[in-house]
Amino acid sequence: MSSYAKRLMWPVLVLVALIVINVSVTGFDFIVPHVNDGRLSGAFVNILRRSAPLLLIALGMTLVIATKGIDLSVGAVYAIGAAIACQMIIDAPDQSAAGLIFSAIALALVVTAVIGAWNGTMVAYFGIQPIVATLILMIAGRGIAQLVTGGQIPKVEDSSPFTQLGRGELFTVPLPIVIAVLMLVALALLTRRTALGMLLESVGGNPEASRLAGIRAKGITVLVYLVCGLCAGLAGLIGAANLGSADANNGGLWIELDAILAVVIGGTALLGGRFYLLGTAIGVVIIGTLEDTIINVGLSSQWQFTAKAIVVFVVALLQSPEFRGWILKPFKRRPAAPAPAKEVAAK
Amino acid sequence: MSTQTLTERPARSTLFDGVTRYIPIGATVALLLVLYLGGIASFPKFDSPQVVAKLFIDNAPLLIIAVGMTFVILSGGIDLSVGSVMAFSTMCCAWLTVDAGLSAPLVVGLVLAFGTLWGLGIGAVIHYFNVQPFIATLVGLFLFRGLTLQISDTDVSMRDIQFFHWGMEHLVEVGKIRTGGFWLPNLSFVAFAVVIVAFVVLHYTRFGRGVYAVGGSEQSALLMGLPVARTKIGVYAVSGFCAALAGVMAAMGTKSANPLANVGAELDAIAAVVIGGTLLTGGAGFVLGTVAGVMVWGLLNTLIAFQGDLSSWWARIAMGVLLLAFILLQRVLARSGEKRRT
Amino acid sequence: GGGGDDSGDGGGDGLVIGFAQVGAESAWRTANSASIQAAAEAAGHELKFVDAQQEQEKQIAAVRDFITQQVDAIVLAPVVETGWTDVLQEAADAEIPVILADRGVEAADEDLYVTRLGSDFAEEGRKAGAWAAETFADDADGTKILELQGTTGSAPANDRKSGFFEVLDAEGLNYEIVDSQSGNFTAEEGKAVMETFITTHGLDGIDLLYAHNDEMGLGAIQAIEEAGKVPGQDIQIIIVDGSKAGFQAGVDGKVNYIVECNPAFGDQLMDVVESVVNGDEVEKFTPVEEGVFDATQFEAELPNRQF
Amino acid sequence: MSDDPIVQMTGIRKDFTGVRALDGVDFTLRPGEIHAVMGENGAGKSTLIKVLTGVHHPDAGEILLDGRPVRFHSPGAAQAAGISTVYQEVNLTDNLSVAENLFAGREPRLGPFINFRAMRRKAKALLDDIGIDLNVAAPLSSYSIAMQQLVAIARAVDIEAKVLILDEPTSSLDRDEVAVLLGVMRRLAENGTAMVFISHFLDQVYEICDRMTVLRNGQLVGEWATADLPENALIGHMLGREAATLEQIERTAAAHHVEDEAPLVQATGLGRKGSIAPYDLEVRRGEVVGLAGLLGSGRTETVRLIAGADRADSGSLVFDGEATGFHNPRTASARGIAYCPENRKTEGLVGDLTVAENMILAMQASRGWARSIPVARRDKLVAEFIEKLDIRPANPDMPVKNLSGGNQQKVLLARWMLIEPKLLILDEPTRGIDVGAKADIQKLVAELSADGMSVLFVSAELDEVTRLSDRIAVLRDRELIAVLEAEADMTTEKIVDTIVAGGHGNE
Ligand SMILES: Nc1ncnc2c1ncn2[C@@H]1O[C@H](COP(=O)(O)OP(=O)(O)OP(=O)(O)O)[C@@H](O)[C@H]1O
Ligand SMILES: Nc1ncnc2c1ncn2[C@@H]1O[C@H](COP(=O)(O)OP(=O)(O)OP(=O)(O)O)[C@@H](O)[C@H]1O
Ligand SMILES: [Mg+2]
Ligand SMILES: [Mg+2]
Repeated sequence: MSSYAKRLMWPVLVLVALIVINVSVTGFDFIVPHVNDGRLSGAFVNILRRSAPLLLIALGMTLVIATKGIDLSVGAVYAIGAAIACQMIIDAPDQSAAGLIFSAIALALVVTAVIGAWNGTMVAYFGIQPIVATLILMIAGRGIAQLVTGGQIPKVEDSSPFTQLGRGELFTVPLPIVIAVLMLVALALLTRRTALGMLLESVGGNPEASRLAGIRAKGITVLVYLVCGLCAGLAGLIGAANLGSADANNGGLWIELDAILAVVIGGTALLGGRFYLLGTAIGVVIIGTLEDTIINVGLSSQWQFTAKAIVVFVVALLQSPEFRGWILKPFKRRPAAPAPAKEVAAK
Repeated sequence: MSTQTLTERPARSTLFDGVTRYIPIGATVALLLVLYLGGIASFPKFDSPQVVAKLFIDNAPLLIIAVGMTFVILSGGIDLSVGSVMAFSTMCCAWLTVDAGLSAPLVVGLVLAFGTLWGLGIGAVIHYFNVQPFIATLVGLFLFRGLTLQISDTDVSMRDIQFFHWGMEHLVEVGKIRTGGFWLPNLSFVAFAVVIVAFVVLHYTRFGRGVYAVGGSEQSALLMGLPVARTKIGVYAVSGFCAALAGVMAAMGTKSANPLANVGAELDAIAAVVIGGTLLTGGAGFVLGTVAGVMVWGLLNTLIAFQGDLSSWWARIAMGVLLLAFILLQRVLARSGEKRRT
Repeated sequence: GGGGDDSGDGGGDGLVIGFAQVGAESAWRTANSASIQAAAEAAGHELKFVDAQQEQEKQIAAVRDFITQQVDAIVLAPVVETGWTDVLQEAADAEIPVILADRGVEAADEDLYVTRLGSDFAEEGRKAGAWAAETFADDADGTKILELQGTTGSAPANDRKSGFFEVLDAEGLNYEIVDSQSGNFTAEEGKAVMETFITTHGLDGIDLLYAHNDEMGLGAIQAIEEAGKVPGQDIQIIIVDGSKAGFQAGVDGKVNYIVECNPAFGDQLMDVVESVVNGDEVEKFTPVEEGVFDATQFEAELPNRQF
Repeated sequence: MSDDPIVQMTGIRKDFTGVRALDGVDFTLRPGEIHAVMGENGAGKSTLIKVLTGVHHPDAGEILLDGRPVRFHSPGAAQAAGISTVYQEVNLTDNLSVAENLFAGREPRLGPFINFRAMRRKAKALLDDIGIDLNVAAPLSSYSIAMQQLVAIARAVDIEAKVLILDEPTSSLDRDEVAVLLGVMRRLAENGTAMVFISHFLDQVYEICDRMTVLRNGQLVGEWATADLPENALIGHMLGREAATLEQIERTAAAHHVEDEAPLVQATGLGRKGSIAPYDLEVRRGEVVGLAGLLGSGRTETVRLIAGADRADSGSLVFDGEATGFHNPRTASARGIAYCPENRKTEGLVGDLTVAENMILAMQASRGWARSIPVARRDKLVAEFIEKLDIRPANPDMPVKNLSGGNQQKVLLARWMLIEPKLLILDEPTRGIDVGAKADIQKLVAELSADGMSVLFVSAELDEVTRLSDRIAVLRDRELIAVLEAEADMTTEKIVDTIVAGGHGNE
């Protein structure tokens, strides 16, 4: 657990720093939420609400990465989920029928889960490199989404309860946040209360050894990609509900990069093995906050990328023991704390 | 001491073994041919030599960054910054010559130097600070896209700088396209040169073999006393240089700089490399495979252009399906030579 | 054009036309593609359609493919203005006429294409500016403006911005840009950016929101509503494009002014192409008919919207 | 040869997170001597080597090379300074060819370019020289771990260094290669090369070494001339207790397996093309069957078929009364077959997981992911086996990759003993295990079989096989050539004869 805490320390520090910056320019109501007409709002709550889809995707991505894999198709799957639901709803005469909403959501989730499973199968059973296997759907996926919407942007009536998925609230807490957090808890329990987490890390750490130990490596791999697809689909639904429309082309564009970024900021290595769901969550909030910070401190939109680069760089360096040691060398002269072990001595 | 000598034949018969290493690339090339012949069968004018020539005109920059990417991936790393570095280089070419009025050759020199230095820098960060390549280079992806947009958020023309006209001058011109001729500009040959140099370096120099060794097992390479640091930093320098060079080639290709150019080029490059049979985990692959990968990439696009009646979405789906078919076939062919034990 | 014969199933005198489209990045764009494909179909021409996914390289490649195929005419919707010289020259060498659709190319390349048919983004910006200038002419305390830009660096974003403020300055309107950020032409980011505007600047005192396209505008409208304000009244809103959804919002009183950017010029385009191939004289620039609509006209116009 | 030392290490301390691996250790190496570093698993031998050669950096102490203080920042630097090393785990890049591995970093060149022909020629010569004959152009990965170890040795020897360090080079070799190796070492010694030799085979140590330095728990016990330190005194120093328990596992086993009932394993014509010729083999309940053979004779291949690690393409397998063709290890372990592979690094352990996790991996796998083992139960089991196998440090939450080689091996054993299989397949289980632990493990195997568990036992150490087995299957050139009943008068010589004779005439 302490190692866990150590992992999370640096991302948390960066997050705090970002928040402080914002508070110092926009005052405390950046962070303190206030309730107006029965729903929490305020800058930070908005950030969390907007980050919900990214969080969902990043969580799925964390599991995939734990198996030494990667999923580039999440952005496209996001679009597909959104497209299916919205199209089905606007095609119906009464856009508010509960039955319709549920079947639309169900259909979207089933399809995206199937897509995820397909990715998993390509990786586990056909032995195709994850990046290629998922690249295929990254390319074709948006095509499929556009096919569903016929290239248009289906707009769901604001009156349709479907939009509640993105705009509604539960006990004043915006639904997207609730859903994302529930997913976080669910996955945490699923992986840590059962042995799934350990088996994942084992498969990611040494596939052959895992096979010889009798682990159902392939089954697990497929399962993980399936979950990732499902998360992406759910994210798409929330995004679409929030806007009341599905943009097949731009919905979740490049979100795969942000998701992977969040995962790594959260301390999970792309080489597979140990994974940290909570860290991922923090990574997501950092990214979300960052985008607001840029606007709040009044940088022009040209600055967005540059600022993002700087923050990512800082987090990456802070997380590196070697860097910290190098920076702190002048300060600690006492031969106390044993230096951390390095497998591949980097000197 | 014992007189008997121990023989152990390798797990797979020697002859076959020599071949297996070439199976992925062999499969790629074979399928590439199939793709091409298929095109000829189904479209008029597809047999025009220009169809092939074009692959090396439009994809020259992609080919160059893909070659750089091959070095990085072989060493077990990855470089996401190439797309942005490329765009940034192009923009610098325009900015420094058109606005700042420096002499073009000087600017090109500066840009190439910059690319290499960036590679060295980020390589050092990756190696000495153990930062994951994905993240370190992702920084480059954001940073240089940002800087490019800050230099100019509109496209800039370099048409008046004579120097940049060199790239598109037809070095080879055989007949007219109408009459089944074809042509190739200088920059295609720059790309070829890059490929050849890369091939020689990877296969016939210590640095090149070191790249494979580090990709095979960094820990072992280190314990074998190989210069791991130099190798790891070197590959990123190579990739950075290639990205900058590709940027210059792009500048010559269009004589204009566009701040939003090459978004996602890094993925195209990675795809090309991996389609070419290089393992993302490092240690196995060929730069010639990368060439094949790039050609596949270009050929698929050409096929779709010739088909021409596909809506945006069907075009994308078709691309995906073709790619899928390709990967699966390649896999099936390669499976036969799979290693039994690791 | 010599290539007429190998137009395969193009039908007797049907032409083979290559069309290098920008992409499918917006409803406007897909409507535009649809319109052109339909028109070609109707006119019995064979259209070679390529979606370049907003990348100039892909468009250039497509044009080269058209040249290799020796089509009768090439229609190009350039994603950026510069960098076309070589490929246009190649087309000229192959004696294939090039018609620009929608966006233009730099002046220096003028003699490399036959004609341009399309919208003038700067003009659209000016139209929007003109309305703003007169609407807020007598706004004493200065007009506070929020702007939602299109994709940073893209031609429409740049021109719609410059055109707009060009007029405001010309009219000497006393205004202040409270904030201006890119929403990448998408509802998603339009809404996100607006939310942040609201939390940072609040909405009180803000007079005008200028959105470079429908989708961003609609996204912003939601943000405004969720912040408990009334779009169209508490804050006036100008959007460019004029999709169904946009006009619907207008009818609901959430939008005050719509500058049309008309994607449905397929038939117009086919006429131009035919006359070009037949070697008739054509204007260098044929503007697409585009209107501007204010609150009084939304109701009436809504039914005529194709996208 | 008591001229001034080549290497002088004084007061070396090395801390790893949680462990003090070395604590004020002194070590002296003189020219032309062969110097053994002895100690239990986890005593700090490999760490001492790694500190000397710049893999790890000492937290205290100093290192003199030829009297000059040095501190290598990387193994490369150490190599350049004339220290050539074979590390404990095979550390080569198996994606490259044998020749490239032999010459990596020092390839023969023409101008700037590598001269592959010359390289292959030299490689061939080099291998002939130490008496092995491989296809030097083939990727290293296609050879057995033993061969890889020999290649590593050849590489180190060929780097003509003034100091040669060998960390458990013989752990997977059998007598002939060992003989070859020792011969090579003698030759080098005569040419004045100083050597450090680490091994858990006392006979080898006594055969070749001039002096030894003994470590225990990271501390220096002392340095002796081999002549002055009788074997059990040495063992006493290593274990810190008296060398009582060793050498006394008389095989009562042969008694207790029941003849009449059907055998647990009945393989008929089981084989796999290009890997192992079809063979018949039966294992009765409570019986220990040893597999003997030279390197690459196909012992591992043989057992992998039964374990379902590889797919047999001919023959049939009856296990526990049912005909079964195991398609994968999972079904096999579900039926009660445990396979402990020979290469712990690549096929055995998951380095990032903790000791505890690695131990329960197989058991957990058999339960499926949904039913995780109750924490209490798990802790109890883990603690029990850490204690039973004396794994050090006894910290279940340490990443297994940080354990010493021998301790890693024990963790792997624990994983499979934990699931109490009907058939336990051990491929080179005592590789890299110290004398004390080795005896413990052999006793354990004896006990297990006494309790009715059948064991398939592969080992390069013939006497180990002879001592433990009820019957011995002898392999040669990937063919099972004979199965010998281990009567009381069974000797390693008999086995060797069988191998040489090609098994014919026998049985
Ligand atoms: N990288 C590391 N991180 C943490 N602890 C380590 C690391 N490497 C070794 N250790 C610890 O240092 C101690 C000494 O290990 P070492 O490998 O030197 O033992 P050894 O004498 O070589 O044993 P063996 O005979 O089994 O090889 C062990 O307790 C081991 O757990
Ligand atoms: N079909 C084959 N052709 C040639 N060589 C083979 C073949 N199959 C296996 N080998 C080689 O011979 C070795 C025999 O396998 P294996 O290592 O199991 O023998 P072994 O007796 O177990 O050796 P070790 O003592 O290392 O365990 C394999 O490792 C491989 O390198
Ligand atoms: Mg050791
Ligand atoms: Mg073996």
